Amino acid sequence: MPENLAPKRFTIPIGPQHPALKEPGHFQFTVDGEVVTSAYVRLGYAHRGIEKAAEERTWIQNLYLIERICGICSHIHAMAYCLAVESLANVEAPPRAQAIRVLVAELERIHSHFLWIGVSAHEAGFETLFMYSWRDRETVMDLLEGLTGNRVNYSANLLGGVKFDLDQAQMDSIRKGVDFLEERTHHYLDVIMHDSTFLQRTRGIGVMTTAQAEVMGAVGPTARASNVKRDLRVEAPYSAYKTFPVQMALDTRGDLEARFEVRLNELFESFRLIRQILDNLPEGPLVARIPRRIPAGEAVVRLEAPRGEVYYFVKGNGSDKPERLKVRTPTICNLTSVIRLAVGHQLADVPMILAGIDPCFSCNDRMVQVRDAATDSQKMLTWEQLRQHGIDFYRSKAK
Amino acid sequence: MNRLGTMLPDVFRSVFRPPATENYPFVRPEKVERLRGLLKFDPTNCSGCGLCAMDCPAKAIEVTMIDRKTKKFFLTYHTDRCMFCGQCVVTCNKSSLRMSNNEWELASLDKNSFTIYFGDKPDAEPILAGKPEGQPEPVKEG
Amino acid sequence: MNSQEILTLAEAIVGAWDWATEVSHPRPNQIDVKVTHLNELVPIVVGLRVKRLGYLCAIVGLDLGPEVNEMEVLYHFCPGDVVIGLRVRIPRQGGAVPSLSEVIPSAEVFERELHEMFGIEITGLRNTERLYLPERWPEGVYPLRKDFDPASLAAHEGGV
Amino acid sequence: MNVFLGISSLLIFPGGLFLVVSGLLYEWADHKMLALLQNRVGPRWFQPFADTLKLLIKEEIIPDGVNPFMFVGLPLVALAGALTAGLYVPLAGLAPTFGFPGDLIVVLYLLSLLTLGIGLAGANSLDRFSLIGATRTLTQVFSYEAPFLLALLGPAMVAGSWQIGKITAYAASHWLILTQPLGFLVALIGLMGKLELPPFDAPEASTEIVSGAMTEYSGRGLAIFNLGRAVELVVGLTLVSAFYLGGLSNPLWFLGKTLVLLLALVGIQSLLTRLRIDQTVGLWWRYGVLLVLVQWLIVILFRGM
Repeated sequence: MPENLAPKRFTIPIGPQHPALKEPGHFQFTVDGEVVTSAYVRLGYAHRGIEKAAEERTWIQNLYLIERICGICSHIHAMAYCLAVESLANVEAPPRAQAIRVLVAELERIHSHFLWIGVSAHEAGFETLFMYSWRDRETVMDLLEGLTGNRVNYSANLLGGVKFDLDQAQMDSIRKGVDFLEERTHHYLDVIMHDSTFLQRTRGIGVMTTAQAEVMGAVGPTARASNVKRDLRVEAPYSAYKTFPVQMALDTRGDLEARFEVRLNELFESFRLIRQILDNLPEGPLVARIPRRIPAGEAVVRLEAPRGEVYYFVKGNGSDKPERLKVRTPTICNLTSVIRLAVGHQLADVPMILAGIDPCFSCNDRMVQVRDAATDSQKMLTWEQLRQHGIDFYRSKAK
Repeated sequence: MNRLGTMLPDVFRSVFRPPATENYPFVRPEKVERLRGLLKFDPTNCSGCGLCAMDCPAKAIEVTMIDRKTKKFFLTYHTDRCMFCGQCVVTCNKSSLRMSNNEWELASLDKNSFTIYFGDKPDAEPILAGKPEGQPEPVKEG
Repeated sequence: MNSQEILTLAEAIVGAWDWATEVSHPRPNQIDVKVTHLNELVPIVVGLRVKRLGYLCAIVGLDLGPEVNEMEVLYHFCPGDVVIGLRVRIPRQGGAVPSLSEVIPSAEVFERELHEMFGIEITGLRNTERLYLPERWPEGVYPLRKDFDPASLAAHEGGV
Repeated sequence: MNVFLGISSLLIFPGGLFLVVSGLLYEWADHKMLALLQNRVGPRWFQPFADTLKLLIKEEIIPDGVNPFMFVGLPLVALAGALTAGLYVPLAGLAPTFGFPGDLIVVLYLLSLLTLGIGLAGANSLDRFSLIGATRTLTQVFSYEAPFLLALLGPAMVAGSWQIGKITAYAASHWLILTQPLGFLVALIGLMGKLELPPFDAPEASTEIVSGAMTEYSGRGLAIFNLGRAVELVVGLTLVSAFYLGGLSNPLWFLGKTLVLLLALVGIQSLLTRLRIDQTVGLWWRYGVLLVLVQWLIVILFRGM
């Protein structure tokens, strides 16, 4: 082996493309044997320039752009944006619309957590749990499809309300689906709490103490597993959570097992809440009228997404386009905290630790450059120009 | 009590159960009523206001006015740009637009099939013929 | 602590710097503190931090445009359901804000993002490596500034 | 022995072609049964053949920094080892093609040749995933090899011979799974370790180190390694079922017993989480060896009486 090529200490690159990552992100772990001695993260591979793009689109068009920040928690992003715009315009969505928004948000939480169980089981090498949890996730996907017409990117939100109403048949199918999922969740809770081989991979791994979680600014289930009482549905109830309160699921251990248990225990609250909303769905209209030009002002909205707190800052300038939109997603908070936990662990535990926070890189990576035909302003490149540019670029490279 | 093989009941049951996987290309699943498929246009009430085109986040709809007075216009719908959000259906206050729940297999090898013209096609043809690329200039409304 | 107590406490903390701040209440659960003396930003944050109000939610950069020729940096602290916003104004060219990463470790990523998106210098930030933008992104081009022109990147050697 | 018969038994049946085809079919059976247990559809029967064919016609890329001779040669050595081992076991319920006293030990080491080949192939590469995979593969060899060997020596002791043919003949009249259950358990799990099936797939854990030692292999080399694994699956199943499940007296018995054994392997695969490499080593030396030694003690005591 040539001297200069022989690595002294291994640096394992994980990503941007790696079987452990379902989305692009880049991590470097220096390992000594099997033990990780340092960790490094680089993001931005899924940057789409959404914050900048939002400044070029109208308030209504932005709703669908925002929804595509994340494929899994699309509803909560759109909901946060709607709440921010509504608070700028001083409009409140009717109670029925708010209840339906929360209903979809909770269904989305179920879908996201089930997805996460599968992904973590896959990282741990427990393929059967992966397959079964994803099979059962289809139930909630079907419910969402029946309700909104799409399995992901439901676009249930409108500025000032929601698009879809619930009828009796749908309520019944949701009740039935939720009953089935609750039974399955009990089963999965049993599996993750009692399966000896799975526990070997989760118990005592990636421990984050309460103080660490607070200092690093962890959010969502990751924080709650370390006994940090941070759940906006409880702390700062928004929308229909004011009328339908929830309980916070907490754990004190702060390891991977605790993160599993917190997420699954949270689901029981979701099931209860969905039934409660279905039983007490307020009557009334679905949409409140909202002007096309939103008054100037600033609004901050914080919601509890499945992965933790999403933060939206919207600044309007009185026109039909926002002046500035800032999104902060839970993954960036959790990632920086958890990446430090990897040090000192076995390499084999790293995928599990990463998966333990339920990372979502596309949520993280939003901003950067827009090349867009949507606005026909002279500054922007049209698709045609962009295509031509691409052709020229590769032609010049080939020479 | 920690034990081995907690998934055993599931594993055992599925021996006697058909696979959960959908047999899609062979069996086409029944889709829900609200599924957002291909956009459908009903010209009877349409006034050609162009709000749908204005609100469309993907610029998939273009309204081309031929004659403003006689309300002659046609709609160009680019299925390849459409992201099936359904905003146009909500925006249209004449209920001229709806989304099919049956036509959702839209992949095609032919690019031209992604552009659909609605409305007064015969009147539109001279205009379209004038444009060599077949891409009509959208007339800005409002 | 309920939100009223948090608000009172926060105002009391910020009140100690009354010569360097202007406090307003845009919404019932929100206070907006305009910090006029940049050097006092970190001490105020330390003050919030020791009273456990220092959960930093986000750092927002706002480009007020070439006409005003100023930028704003907004620090949002969100204990409970209260939003405490610290607002700092800096010139568009050569503006700098002190780093909070010594006080709040999680601020580092937000500050790196602020730096690469707006070109605001963060004094005292140890790691100024790029977090989001590609390696080949040209120096001195900040995408979230109002006068950023995407077309300028097309001319950039080899694309981005 | 007739020369023609010798060559045909080497190349077509029961060695060579038959081994390869049945190996791929058993691989399919493994995948299909696992899919069944996971409520999925699973691949169709020709999937392993199609995979192999595709890999064989693909370009083989020899990466920088490897010894090209070793890179090309190691898969061949590994496959040859597995195929040779097949000649000494009672394939398809027939008596072994070749045999000599002590061939059991030879077969075991021929089977290890595959694992060693994979380990060396990983170490030959500069790729970091390959190196870690190689380390893990070789670590794992040292953990399961001894208990597996000891477990298979249990039947040899009661049969009073170290020749596979003789042990099989003895086992045909004695269901050793009943008299040596501990040995059977260790042999079964050891076989899973040998084949790097879950939960012992840490050496090629895709979510950690992509494909382990074989990360840099593509095309022909990868196909040959995969074939070697498939052959080893058949040989291993044959060996364990011949020793413990009452011998293999005819092809039907062979099919039935190996498939039942495969089903057991699949069931274990589907129920367990992948073990970390330190956990694997711990498991084998803490429990595996102990169980086998207890089994030996029992065997020796009863024989002594």
